[in-house]
Amino acid sequence: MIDIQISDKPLDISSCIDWVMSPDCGGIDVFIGTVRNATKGKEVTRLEFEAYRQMALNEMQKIAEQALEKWPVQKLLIHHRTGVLQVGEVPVIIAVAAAHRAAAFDACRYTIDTLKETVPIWKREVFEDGEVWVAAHP
Amino acid sequence: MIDIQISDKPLDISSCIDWVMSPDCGGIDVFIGTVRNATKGKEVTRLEFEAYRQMALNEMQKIAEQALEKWPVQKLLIHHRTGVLQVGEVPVIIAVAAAHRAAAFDACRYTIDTLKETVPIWKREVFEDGEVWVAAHP
Amino acid sequence: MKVNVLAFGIAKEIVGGSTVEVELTSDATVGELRAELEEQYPRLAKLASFMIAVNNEYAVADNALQQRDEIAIIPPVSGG
Amino acid sequence: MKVNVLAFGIAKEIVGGSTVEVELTSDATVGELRAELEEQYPRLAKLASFMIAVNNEYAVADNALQQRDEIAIIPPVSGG
Repeated sequence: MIDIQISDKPLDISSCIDWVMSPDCGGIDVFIGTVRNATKGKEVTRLEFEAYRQMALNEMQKIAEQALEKWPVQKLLIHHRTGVLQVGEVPVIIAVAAAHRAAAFDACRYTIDTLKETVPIWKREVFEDGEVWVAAHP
Repeated sequence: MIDIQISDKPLDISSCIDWVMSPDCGGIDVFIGTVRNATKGKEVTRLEFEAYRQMALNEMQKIAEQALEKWPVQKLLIHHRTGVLQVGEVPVIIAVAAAHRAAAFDACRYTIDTLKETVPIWKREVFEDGEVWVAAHP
Repeated sequence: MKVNVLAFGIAKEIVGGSTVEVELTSDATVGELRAELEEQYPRLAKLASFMIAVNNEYAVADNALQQRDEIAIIPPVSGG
Repeated sequence: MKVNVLAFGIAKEIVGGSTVEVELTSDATVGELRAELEEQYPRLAKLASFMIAVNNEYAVADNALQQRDEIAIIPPVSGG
């Protein structure tokens, strides 16, 4: 089972974990991205996330389906936040439940690694003295 | 920072995640063990966990310290439950926060893998028609 | 033909809006669109990379474009 | 000397209690304790493995034992 969401409201970690928990699973791996207070030593004021919404949902669905093909995983959830986030807030939650932990770890890590490469979502870091679209320039 | 606990009360996933979250971390990996309803196709009624308490705390502390030496990780938490657990309950939570996700994943996986090899805690699976200490026999 | 191209992230700033109209030949490909965009907006060529998506899928240079396609400029992604 | 040995998990069932008293020579090692335990409780030798812990640390066969040490039989662990 797969649950993919993009939301401009705060993500709810507990309800994500509740969704993946099931009596035939023994291991759950959860990745939670959080907004750091600094990048390369420079203080971050806030982050802004923009998504190409329908394509981003499609690409996340593809990643989830690939993960379910590659590993024996029962449930995989991806929730991504958009809009303005303050330091400490959560842009992304990935939760994976499997009968055995190795599959949960592998699938969770694959999902976040691939999401960061292919899903059309963009992050702008805002500093005291300016802002930058992350990864835009070489 | 390290937080190690053994408790005979239900573990609180949210408070574990809250404890590791910090503004200088960008990635949190959480492993949650849950009691499966079956082992090798046989229905499990409940699990019972017994710990050699002080030694188990010491061994978990060692693992956490090793993980903090091996990877750039800010916070690592291990909470382990003892006593009688029903299907779906949580015997173990490991939560790791790091500036970057790779370290969080590596340290979390190392911690659960090593915990299962070295920490003196024992699990008895109870079935309809008997019970077995897991891993006791070849 | 004229196509409307969606722009996101830094591409929105470079083209000066969330869509940009581009004039192409009627049998134009994704590669020709890229070339046209880079000519009109040289800052696009200075990005680490950019992709074109057609109907919500990443497209390659050979892909033909139709006027009614949903076309988008995808600058380097940075979600998660 | 007589030492009290803690037993956990399946070892508790094998020795019939959470501690067992074992009579050893005064300069006995962990290896000698293991041999004595296996002789008195042959089911211990049939486990996948078992370790001896001394003062909350895994011990090896050469380690000498003192009467006041906290000694424990550690059958195969299965936490997590």
